[in-house]
This record gives sequence, structure tokens and C-alpha cells, in this order.
Amino acid sequence: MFGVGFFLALAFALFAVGAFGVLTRRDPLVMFMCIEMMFNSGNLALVALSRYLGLASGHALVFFVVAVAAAEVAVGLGIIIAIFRTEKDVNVDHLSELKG
Amino acid sequence: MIPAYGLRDLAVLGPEIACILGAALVLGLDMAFRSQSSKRLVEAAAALALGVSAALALGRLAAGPGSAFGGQVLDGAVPDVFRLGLAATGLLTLVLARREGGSQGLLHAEFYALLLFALGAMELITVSQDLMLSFVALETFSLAMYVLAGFNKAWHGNREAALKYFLLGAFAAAFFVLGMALVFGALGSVRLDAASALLSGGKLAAPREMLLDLGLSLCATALLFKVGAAPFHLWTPDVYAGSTTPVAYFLSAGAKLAGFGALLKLLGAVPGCPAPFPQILAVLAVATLLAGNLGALRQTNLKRLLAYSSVAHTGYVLVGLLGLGTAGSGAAASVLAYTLVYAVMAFVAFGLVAAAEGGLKRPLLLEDLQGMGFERPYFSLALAVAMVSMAGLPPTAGFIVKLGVFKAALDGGHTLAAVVAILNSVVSAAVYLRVLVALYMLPKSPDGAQGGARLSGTLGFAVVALALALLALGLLPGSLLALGSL
Amino acid sequence: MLSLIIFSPLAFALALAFGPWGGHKSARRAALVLSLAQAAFTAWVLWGGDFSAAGFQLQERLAWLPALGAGYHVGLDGISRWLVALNALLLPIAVLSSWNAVERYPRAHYALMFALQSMVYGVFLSLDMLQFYIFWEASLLPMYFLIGVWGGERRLYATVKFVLYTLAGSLLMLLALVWMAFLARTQTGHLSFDFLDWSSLAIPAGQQMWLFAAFFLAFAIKVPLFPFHTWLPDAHVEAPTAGSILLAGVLLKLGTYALMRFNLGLFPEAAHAFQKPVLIICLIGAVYGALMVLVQRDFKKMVAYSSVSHMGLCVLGLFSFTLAGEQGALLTMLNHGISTGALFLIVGMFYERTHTRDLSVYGGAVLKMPVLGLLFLPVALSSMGVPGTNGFVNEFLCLRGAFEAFPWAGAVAALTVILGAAYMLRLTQKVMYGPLGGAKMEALTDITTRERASLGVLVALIFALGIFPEGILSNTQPSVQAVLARLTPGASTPAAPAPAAGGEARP
Amino acid sequence: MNPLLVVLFLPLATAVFNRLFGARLGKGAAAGLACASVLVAFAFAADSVLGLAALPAASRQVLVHVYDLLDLASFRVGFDLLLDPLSGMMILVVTGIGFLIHLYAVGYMHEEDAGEYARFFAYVNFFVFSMLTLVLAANFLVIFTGWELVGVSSYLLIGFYRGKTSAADAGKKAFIVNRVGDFGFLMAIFLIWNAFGSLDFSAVLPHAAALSPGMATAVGLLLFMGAAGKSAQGPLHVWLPDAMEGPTPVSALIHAATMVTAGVFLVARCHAIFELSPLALGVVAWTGALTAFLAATVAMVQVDIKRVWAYSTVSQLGYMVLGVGVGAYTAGLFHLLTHAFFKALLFLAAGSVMHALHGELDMRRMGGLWRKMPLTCATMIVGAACLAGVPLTSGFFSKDEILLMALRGPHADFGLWLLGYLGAACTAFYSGRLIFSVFFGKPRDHHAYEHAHESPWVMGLPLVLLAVGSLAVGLLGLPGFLTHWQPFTDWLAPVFADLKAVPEASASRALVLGLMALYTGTVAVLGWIAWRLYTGEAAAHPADGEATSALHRLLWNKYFFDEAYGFVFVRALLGYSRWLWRWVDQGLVDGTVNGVAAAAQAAGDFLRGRVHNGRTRQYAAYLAAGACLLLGLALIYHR
Repeated sequence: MFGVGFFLALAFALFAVGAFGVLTRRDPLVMFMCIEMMFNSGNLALVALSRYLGLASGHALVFFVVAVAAAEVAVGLGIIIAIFRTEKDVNVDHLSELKG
Repeated sequence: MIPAYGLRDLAVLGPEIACILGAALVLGLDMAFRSQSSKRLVEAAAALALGVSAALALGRLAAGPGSAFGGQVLDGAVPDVFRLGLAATGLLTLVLARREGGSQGLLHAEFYALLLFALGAMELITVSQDLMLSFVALETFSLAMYVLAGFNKAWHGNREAALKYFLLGAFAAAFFVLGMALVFGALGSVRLDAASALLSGGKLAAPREMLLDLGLSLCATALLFKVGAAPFHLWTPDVYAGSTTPVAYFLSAGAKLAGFGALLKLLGAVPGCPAPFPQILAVLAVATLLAGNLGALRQTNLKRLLAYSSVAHTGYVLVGLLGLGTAGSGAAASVLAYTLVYAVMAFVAFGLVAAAEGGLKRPLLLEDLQGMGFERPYFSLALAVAMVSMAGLPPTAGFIVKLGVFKAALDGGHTLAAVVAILNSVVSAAVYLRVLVALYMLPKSPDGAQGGARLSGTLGFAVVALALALLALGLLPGSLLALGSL
Repeated sequence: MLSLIIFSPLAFALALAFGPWGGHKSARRAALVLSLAQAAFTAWVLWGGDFSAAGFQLQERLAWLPALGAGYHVGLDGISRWLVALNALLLPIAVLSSWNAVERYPRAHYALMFALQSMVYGVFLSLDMLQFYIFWEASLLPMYFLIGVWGGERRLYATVKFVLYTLAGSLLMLLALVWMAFLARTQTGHLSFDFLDWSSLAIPAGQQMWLFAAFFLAFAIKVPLFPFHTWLPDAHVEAPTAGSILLAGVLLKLGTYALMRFNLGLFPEAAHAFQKPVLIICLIGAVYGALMVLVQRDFKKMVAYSSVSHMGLCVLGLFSFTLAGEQGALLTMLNHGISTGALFLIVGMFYERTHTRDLSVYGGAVLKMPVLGLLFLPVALSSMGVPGTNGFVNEFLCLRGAFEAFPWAGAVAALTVILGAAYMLRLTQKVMYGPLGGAKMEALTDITTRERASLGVLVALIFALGIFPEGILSNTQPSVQAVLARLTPGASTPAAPAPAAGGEARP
Repeated sequence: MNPLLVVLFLPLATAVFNRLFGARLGKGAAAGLACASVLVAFAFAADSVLGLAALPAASRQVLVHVYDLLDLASFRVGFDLLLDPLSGMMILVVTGIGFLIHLYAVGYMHEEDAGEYARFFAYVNFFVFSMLTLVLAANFLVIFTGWELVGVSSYLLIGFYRGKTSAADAGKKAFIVNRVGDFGFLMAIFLIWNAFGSLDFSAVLPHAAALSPGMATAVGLLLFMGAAGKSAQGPLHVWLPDAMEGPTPVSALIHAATMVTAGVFLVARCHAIFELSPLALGVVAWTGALTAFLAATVAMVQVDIKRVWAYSTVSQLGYMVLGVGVGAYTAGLFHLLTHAFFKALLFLAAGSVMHALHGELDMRRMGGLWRKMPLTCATMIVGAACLAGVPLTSGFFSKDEILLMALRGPHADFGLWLLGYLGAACTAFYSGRLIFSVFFGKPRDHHAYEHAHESPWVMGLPLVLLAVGSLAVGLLGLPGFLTHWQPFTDWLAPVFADLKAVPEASASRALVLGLMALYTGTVAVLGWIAWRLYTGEAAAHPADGEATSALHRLLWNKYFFDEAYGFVFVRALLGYSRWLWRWVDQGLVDGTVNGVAAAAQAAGDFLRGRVHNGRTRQYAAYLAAGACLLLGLALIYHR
């Protein structure tokens, strides 16, 4: 009963939840975690489709994505921490001096 | 079966490898010589790497199309020129950094290394035939750019820019991942050449074709984000304004070259560019043109103005992409020519901003340019040429490339989009005329920037030379048009 | 030769901008000498052409952009000949008019004037349409700076409006140009922007309409025809004297010239279809412009609106598709350049002395400036089309042409004969006659030798062209007849192939 | 070289020379040159006319081609001159009377400084040139050229006193009103061009019968519109009285003797066209008759002597127009000739009075001047007698002829005659009124009277010559029953050879004599009334603005023509234009342009303020929306 359709739907749902989180949360760290969730929804879809199509290459792609996501975490955390250090306040809505 | 890859495959990626090795060299040199003199050494090494990269790209151009790594990488005339342009953009960024980099805290080995990593990845994405490879390249140069945008941690603007760019960039990348998954679902692979083979063979069932189109659209989202197409463009003014000027230039010109190089590859997956892509592109092009031009209309901060202008130029390039479905419309060449000339125009503009903002503690405003026209004739003339070229008026290169994209769009049968685009040129002319008004027609502002705006050194030379080149290419655009025969 | 005509002013412009002329005295002297030399050279070249036939003389061709089918191609015929001459003539006059008026950045000022002249030559002489377009657009920039830097109080508004408005029109023409090149590709196998190639194309009637409309909009804004005229008064009022002279004298002619050569020459069927609407626009413009002049209080605005009226008549003649009308329109281009140029010159002379253009301050100037009074009169008479002056001949021919085509059009247009007299005499009286207007008038001094020379030349031309119009008409006639021949249905247009399904289909 | 060219271009050359260099020559030389040129022109004109007379009557036409004016493939028109009996008569009048007036002006203008003096003579010579162009024209383009040029010279001369606003206004008014007429003339020319493909008289007039009746009417009416403008026929007459702002010799030359008769000349010249259309002729005749009558009534109450003569001129022009309108071309032209003499005389005499009284023109401040200036008085009486139509004067014969034709001519109508007759009665009254007020009775302004003096001989001589001429010229056109010696009619006969009947045959001798008696009686009665009214101490002149009756107010205000025009054309037109400018030009047309710009700027502000508000989450929302848009588009195309 858990066919590929289910997994794809789950992946889309996860993606939507992640995107919703990005749009609603104000803490950059949480936003970033939401983005990670979106990445992983993609991974989920890849794995599901890979299984469905009977191809191994989809699994391999997931590893690449995970690796890239890890790199992103490194850079992202660096940036966020740099902000933490100086700004104290980490509400992204308050970081809106550049505008207009 | 494990395919055997050899030096031939590596040779195709020569330009990228030069950049990556250059980055390694830079870091190594920096570790080896922790002294003041190493700054120059590092800079020279970076320049050398970029030079080599450019030379290798040129070599690849001469050598003709080459496929490598089992077809995951395919170069050709258009990607090679993109790579050449990217290497040149990198060099120009170095020139910019040289002038103001010191005061903006850029002169660190990391800066050069990141620049080289980014360029390597950018060059890679223009030759990649594999979405996964593209994704890795995209993320590589994106990560480098996030860091570059926030390179000067002492600047508040830098930090905000970096965070915004990072969050939005990562958000966009997520769409790429999902898109890639869908493509995989449709094709069983993420190879663009596979897609094009299946599509042109008509062997793809309708639902799969839809899945493919949805996936490619999502992938395109991330690339369109990079080039600053509306409605994915909103980061551009903030990030350009927040970053240091060399980085802003690099973000605008480099990202455009790489992004459009990748988009060309992506659309190459759908031979003949069938619906819905032209429709999507037309909608985006119109939206982008309006967003960029109208946004710039009332802008007073020069860097933001250039950011909006960069968005508008993206719009024109998208108009050129509309011709992709029609053989002989020269759409790819027009995109290539436009982005290259944009890189030059943007360099002159950002270079002059860099020259004018020297030592200024706040963003450079239009009113700071007031009264400069006749006091700083060469500075002003160069800026005027850049502005006229950006407005797409003859006799400048900007006109020729704009003509190219309009021609491509018309040839593709997109008359309406061409009309909207060309009417947008009026708005864009209004934008750039404001700069000329400030330069030549208004009296000096009492609290305008004093002193700066001297053209000297490498930057001065490069800016003047490229401004002249814009004029020369406008009058003798043979080399630009030769792109059409590639 | 023609290339030298086009590019020598550009070289002079560079020489002036970057040459060794420091002060404004040496700059203006250099500008005068160069402009006179340029005029002499142009006159010499023009003299050499053979204008008994309709074709293009002194053609020069260079491969420029073979990939686009665009080349460098110039040529001269009876139509362009006199406009080129006018352009050569007006520059020295414009230089003289800025003699004392321009003290800020004189080198740039004169250089821009030369650059403008070069672009205008380019427009008149181009036979390659891409090249034409480039000159056309490029001519905006010098004028943009002339108005924007040396203009009056509201110069920024005026100059930006001028550039954007004219740009808006011409950009659509660019699309039409590209479309035409595609048409050439479908019919001849290769892209071409060459006017001579285009002349032999068979353009489907449906496409002609769109192409005609795109061209027409560009040119109508430039001319300017009602209702596209509102940039003109603003631009004129704010422009420095030299700018006004060149704007009215030659820049407006770019529009009428192009209408004649391209709209009529390339799209005969569309021209016929659009004839009546265009005539009506022209009629409205001619009468409306004249009414506008009547109620202006600003010296320069009056002259500017009178241009709207006159150019309406000019296009009226053009769209009569009669020999009289075309010849009249062509003469109008020249004569309007001369007489309105002279009027702006006079406005400049007054402005230099009084620093106001408000007519209520004026009055009785002739008592202080008898020589100007003497020279002013022919200019005013020319503007209202009194026989013996050049203005009459063109007005008569334009009205005649319109009347021949549609008597109602001629009759309505002839109302401008009355209104023209009314506004011109009102202007003359306001400025020249009656008791002295006040302190500013008391301080007037008569015109200097320099001013006499520049105005005198124009006045002499006013009479010469008024008395011997045949001197010009006889050698424009073959070219004009060639234009007319294309307009005559069935005369020279090859049978159009069936248009592709739907008007929007790609050529 | 053809003498006609001398006649034509000598005045032009002198005019140009005098205008450019006259001021430096000094007054004497400038005036001498101007007078000499006109005298020489007169001599050559006389020579040409004599040469013409030597030709057989049927071939009295000399065509001179000067150069090509326009050549439009199938259409050519040259600067061509035509000397025939009609133009021969006119050039003699123009140069002859022109010379006398030049001579007079030498004295009249002597108070002006050298520059103004030279300018005056330049303008007058230029006028002579223009008028000669008009009358000598051999095609419609040249006649239109002359037509406009006399308008210009008239404009210049009316506004001669450049510092005076009223002079400039009058000049402007004259030109603009004339232009209204010219509009019609121009349309007529175009119609003729359409119909005949040529503008040459020789190609048009002999073949006029080819015109359809409707076309002939249209052409005729349009031509007459031009004629009415130039000849100051109602309702286009309003400019002529104002034209008296010019120096008096100008009034005499242009606004009495020559230019204003151009309309009559034109109708006579184009009679072949008018004859085709009874309607057009009817309009001409009725316009003339009404103008003759109404202008005469206005002249009865005016107190400015030049203004009286001005309205009198309008009235007399009405008679001429009436004459040509009823088909009595010869009679109309004869009145033109006699009027040229006596009205020039009257104006010059008025100028002499004005000169004597230092510019005073109000007859209410004159009186008894005959003692001070007997010559002026005597000559003016001669002129007034001619004007009033005292028997045996030239005016008597010419006016008589016209009225007779109005009653018995080919296009006669009793109403026309009645108007003409009433007008003649008014004429007798106002002529008497003016003479008696000015020269007889007691001086009403003693200061002015004491300083009055007779004019110098250069002014007196032309008066005498014109007085003699006024009387003598009548002999050229004595009534047919008196003598068969009819030099004037015979001379013009070739021009009107195409006309059908000899009109006079229909009038019996008894009728002619009866009418003459009627006129004589009328003149005598009204002259006597005027004598009684205006020679007394407190003559019957009301003061300014004091109206004795509604009728007087109507006449005093000249039937309110100026006010009506002022309202309808000037104020309404200007008001409309102003409205057009404010609401259409500035509001609608320019407002649209500026509105587009403002909308773009507002959009720009919106983008900057609302969209690019700096909030990352909002940017992300746009990004997500964009992605949805893309997906949506893709889905739509795959539905």
C-alpha cells in the first residue's frame, strides 16, 4: 500500500512544510533547518523513485545531495554565528536595513 | 561496467581545473609566506590561474566540441566562450579588488581562493550535461559567493547581505533538488542529453514528459534565482548594496554568465524549446524587465540602481532566450553576446562606483555624482558611455546586443514580448539618463562626496579601455556578431 | 565624399572637445572656422551631383555587418541634397548664435553641435536602415546634452521628456526594421537592411499596416505631429538658442524626411490606407498648433507651437500624394528650417539682451533696434507665407497638394493662412511695435555685425527661395516623382504573395 | 528690354535701395529718387499704353514672360505680365496718381527724420511695385502674389508710426481681415487649377464656359471673397477705417485710389467667370449696394475727417462693386478711375488740413478755415462735389452710369438702385457736412485756427493737379446720349468683347434725364440741409458718446461691426484657444504623457517601498510564488 505515489506525496508534503516553515519562522537557524527539510524531501523522492524505477543511480544522487547539504550547513552556520556574535538579536525580520 | 576516463576527459575540464588548482596554489602560497609581500604574490597567482583558465578555454574553443566523462560534460563553442567570459570576469574582479579591496578588507588569500573556487564551479556548470553535476557546481559557487558577500565581517551590511543571500539561495537550491528528483522520475537519469534524446525521439510518455517539464522548471527556478529574474530577484539590490563593490560586480556579472550558461544547457534538454518553456520565459522576461526598470527608476543609491539594472538586463537576456525554439534565430549567440557585454558594462559601472566611493563611509548616492561631468571629464565620460550602453542606445555595444536579443525574439515569433521589452527600454533609458543628469546637468551637491572619482592605476586603465571597447564594439560589432556563427 | 561629409563634423567635434582650445574665445573661433569649412566642403560636394535623374548619387558601400545583412551604405538624391545643405548651413549660424551666450564649457558645447550635425548628416544620407537607425538614435544624445547642460530653468524636465518621448517612438521602429530584414530574408534568401533591397520587396498588405504604423509613430513623434507634439514646446523653451535652431532647423526634418522616404517609399499600400487618418491628424495639428500660438505668452513657445502648425502642413503635403504636395513638403522642410531657424535666432538675440521671454515685457523693440526690425520683417512674412518669401511657395504647394487630393483638406488647412497671419502679426506687434515696453526695452541695443551676418544670410535665403523656387524644385522633382511613382497603385510594386495565415505569422 | 519691366521693377529697386541706404542719403535724395522712379515708371507706362493703343483693337494684349515660377511636370506657371487695356488703365492710375501722392508726401512727411523719411518712401515705392504686379499679372499666381504684397505694403504703411499701438493694431487688423478674403481667393485659385490645369488667364478666362454652373458659382463667390477683403466690402470692410492710422498720403494712395480698387479690378478681370453665375453676380451686386448704402450712413455721423472719407471710400467702393455686380464693368471701372482722382484729392486735402492744424482731425474743432487755406478749401470742394455727384463733375457721370445700370442693366434690380440712390443721397449730405464744418461757419477752436496755415507748394501742386484731373476725367465717360465720343468705353471694349448685349440700349433718354434730374435735386436739397446744420456757431455735432437717438448710436458705432467681430472672432477664438491650451494641450495631451511618466514612477516607488522591503521572508515568499507560477504554467500546458 505504500507505493511510490505515497512516498512522492510525502516528499511533496515535506517540501511544502519546509517551505512554509521558511516563510513563517523568524529565527534564521530554524529557517535553515526548514530548508534542510526541503532538501531531504527531494532526497526522499529520489530514493522512492530510484526504488520504483529499479535504478541504483538515484541512491547515489542522494549522497551527493547530502554532501552538498553538509557543506551548506558549514557555511550557513558560519554566517549565522557571525551574525549571532555581533547582532545579539537574530530575528531575520529585524535584519532588514538593506531595502528600497 | 566502469567506464575508463583519461586525460582527454580532464583536458575538456582544463579551465575549471586551472581555477581549482589556482585556488589551492593561493592557499598554499598564503600558508607558505605569511608576510605582507605574499599579498601581491597571492594576487599574481590568482591572476595567473585565471589567465591559464582563460587560455585553456580559448584552446577548447579552437579545439571544437568535446565530450568527457561519458557525456556528463560537453563543451562547445558557446560554453567555451562562457568559460572565457567567466575567467575574464574573474580577472576584472581582481582589478576591482585591487583598487578598493584594501579598505574593504578583501585582500586576504581566502578572498582569492573563494573567487577561484567559485569561478571553477561556474565554468563547470556551463559545460555540465548532468543535473547532479550542475547541482554540485551550483552549490559550490553559491557557497563561495555567500561567503564572499559576507566577507567583510566588520560591515553590518555585509553580514545582512550574506545572511539574506544564503537563506534565499539555499531555499532556491531546495527547489533544484526537488526538480532533480522529478527529472529522475521522468527519465530514470538526470542527464540532459538523455532527456533530449528521448524527447526528440518522441519516446517519452505524456505523464513523464509532464514530470520532466515540472522538474526542469523547478531546476530552472534555482538558476533564475542566480541570474536575478523576477520574481526571484528580490535579493539582488540588498545583496549588491550590502556587499563590497568587487563582490557586487562578481555577483552580477559572474552569476549572470554562469546562470545563463546553465540555463542554455538546461533548455538544451528540451530540443526546440516546446511549450511551456517559451511561455514561462516570456512571462518571466516581462516581469523581470518591469521589476528591474521600474525599480531602478526612483533609485538613488548607485549600487542598488546597478542591481536593479542587472535585473533588467536579465530580462533582456530572457527575451533573447525566447528565440531558442527557432533554428537560425541566433538566440544562444544573442544570450551569450548580451551577457558578455553586460559583464563589460557592469565592470565599467561598478569600477567607476568603486572609484567614486573611495573612502566614503556611506553608500554612494546619485547626488554624489552631481557636478562631476566637467570636473572629472574622463571619469564622467566613461560612466556616460556605460550608461548609454546599458540603455541600449547606439553607437554602443549595448545597442548591438539588445538588437540581437530582439532579433532572436522576433525570429522566434514573440512579437508581443519584443514590443513590451522594447518599450521597457524607454523606462531603462529614463533610469540611465538620471545618472547623466546628475553628472552633467545638476550643480554640485553640498554634501556630495568630495575628492574621489579619480581614474588611476589598473582600474582606471581597465575602465577607460573597456568603455572605449563598448564604443568600439558598438561601431564595429563584428566580433560580437561572430558569436552568432559559433 | 559623402562619408567625409558625415564624419568630418565628428572629427571636428573630437578636435574641439580634446583639442588645444582652452578659453571660450578660441573655442568659438575654432568652431566657427570649422563649421564654415565644413559647410564649404559640403557645398562643394553637393554641387557635383547630377540631379536630373531620380537615383542615388555618390553612393558608397562598405561591408559592415554582413552577418546581419547590414552594411555601410550612403547615397544622395534630390530629396536629401537640400536637407544636407540646410544642415551644413545652420551649423555656422548656430555657432554664431552661441557666440556670447555660451560661456560654460564652450568646447563641449561646440563639440556637441558638431556631433549632432554629423548624426543628422548620417540620417539624411544613410541608405542602410540599421545605419540609419543608429544615426537616428545617436542624434538624440547631443541634443540631450545641449538642452540639459546649457538649457533654461526646467531643462531637465524638458530634455528627459524630449529623449524619452522620441525614443519611445523610434524603438518600435527598430522592431519594424528587424521585421523588414526578415522579410528580405524570406524573399531574397539573406538578411538585408539595405534600403535599395527593401524597395524591391513585396510586402504583404497586412504586414505593411503594422510596419507603416511603427515607422509612422517614430517619425510622427519626431516631426512632431499632433498629438505627439507636447515635448516640442518644452524642449524649445528650455533649449539654448543654438539648440533651438538645430532642433527646429534640422532635427524635426529628420521626421518628415523619413516619412517621405521610408513610409511613402516602402509601404505604398499602407500609405494609401492611412492617408485620410494622417491627413486629419495633420489638419488638426496645423489648425490646433496655430490656435496654441495665439494664446502663448512666451516668445519661444509661440515659435515652437508655430512649428507644430507648419510641420502639420508639411506632412499634409506629404500625404496628399500629389507632386505639388510632395514638392511643397520638401520645400517646407527647407524653408521652415530657414525661417524658424531665423526666428529662434531672433529670440536668442532678445533673450541675450533681456533675459526674459515673457512677451508682456516686450514692445517697441524696433525703436531701439531698427536693423533687427528690418531683418525681422521678412522672417515674420516668411513664417506666415507671404509671396516673395520662401514660406509662401511651400505653403501654397502644400495646400495645393492637399486640395488636389481632397478639397476639404486644402480648405481646412488654408485656415492656417489666416491664423498664421494672426499669430505672426501678434508676435511682431508684441515685440517690435508700439511704445517701448519698459526698462528692459530701454536698454536694448541693436544687433551687432555678427548677428547681422547670421540673420542676413537667412533673410537672403528667404527671399532667394521665395523668388526663385524653381532653383530647388527643378532638381528635387525627379526624386520626388520617383517616390510618387511607387505610391501610384500598380506602378512598381510587384504582386504581393499571399500573406501567411494570420497577421502575426513570422515572415 | 520690355518697358513693362522698367515700370514694374524700377519702383522695387528704388524701394530696396531706399530702405537699405536711404537713411544715409539724406531726405532730399531719398525723396527725389522715389518720386523720380515713379515718374519714370509713369513715363514708361504711358509709353507702353500708347504702344498698346497703336495695336489693332482685337490684339491689344502683350504678354511678357519674366521667368518660371513653378514647374510641376504637367503644370507650369511663370512670372508673366499681361498688358491689355484693363491693366494699361490701371498702371497709368497707379503710377500717375502714385506720382502725385509721392510729390505730396515730400512735403507732408518733411518733419520726419531722414531714416523714417527714407523708410516711408521705400514702403510707398514697394507698394507701387506690388500694385503694379497685381494689375499686370497674367496668371492667378502672380495676381495673388501682387495681391498679398499690396497687403504687406499696406500693413507696413498703416503701421508706419511704429511707436503707436493703435497704428500697429490697425495694420494687423487690415492684414488679418485681408487674409480672410485671401483664403477665399486661394481656394478659388485651387478650384481653377483643378478645373483648367493651368492658372494662366489666357488658358482660363477665354474657356471659362467650360465650368459647370455650380463650379462657376463657387469660383466666383470665392474670388469675390478675396475681392471683398481687399475692396473693403461688408462684412470685411472693418479694416479700412482703421487703416487711417497711416500717414495721410498712404490713405490717399492705398486706401482710396489704388489698392482697395483691386477687388473691383479682380471681378472685372474675371468677369468671364462671374458672367456664368447669376448667383455670384447677384451676391456681388447686393454686397456692393448694401456696402454703399450702409457705409454712407455711417459716414454721416463721424467727426474725424479722415474717418468720414474712409467710410466714404468704403461706400464708393460699394458703388464700383455694385457696378461690376450688375454687369456694368465699364461703368464700375470708370467710377474706379474718377474715384481714384477725387478721393485721392479729398484725402490729400484732408491731410493738408491736418497738417495745418498739427494733426487735428476732429471736424468739431474746425470751422471757417477757408480764409486760412483757400487752395485746400477750393480743391477739397471740387473733390467733394465729385464725390457728392454734383452735376457735370466726374463723380456725377460715373455714379450716374452705375445707378442707371443697376436699374436697367443686364442684371438690374430695383432694390439695388434704391440702395444706391439712398447711398448717393447720404453721400451728398456727408460731403456737404464735412466741407461746411471744416471750412465755413465760425472757427470753433480759436487756438488751432490762429496757427492754421496753407500748405507748401509741393503739397498744393498735387491738390491742384488732382482737382483738375477730377473734373477732367469725367469727360472720358460722358453719357452716351450726349456724345458718341466714348474713349473710356472704347478703350476697354476689347476686354469686355465677350459680353453679349450693349446694355445702355434698354434705357430711354427720358429715363436717363429724369434720373439725372432726381440726383441733382437730391444733391441740392441735402447739400442745403448740411449747410444749414453745420455752418452755425453750435453746429449740430453731438459730443463724443452723446447719442441723440438709437439710430445715431447705431451709426456712431458703425453698426457695432467691430464689437461683434471682437466678440465672435477675437474673444471667442482666443477664449476657445486658451481653453484648448489649458485643458487639451496641457491637460489631456501633455497630461497623458506626464501621466505615463508619473505612473511609472509610482510603480517604481511601489516596488521599492512595498516589494523590496528588506524582509528576507517576504523575498522567499515571492520566490516560492514564482516557483508555483512556473509549475502552474507547466501544468496548464500539459493539461
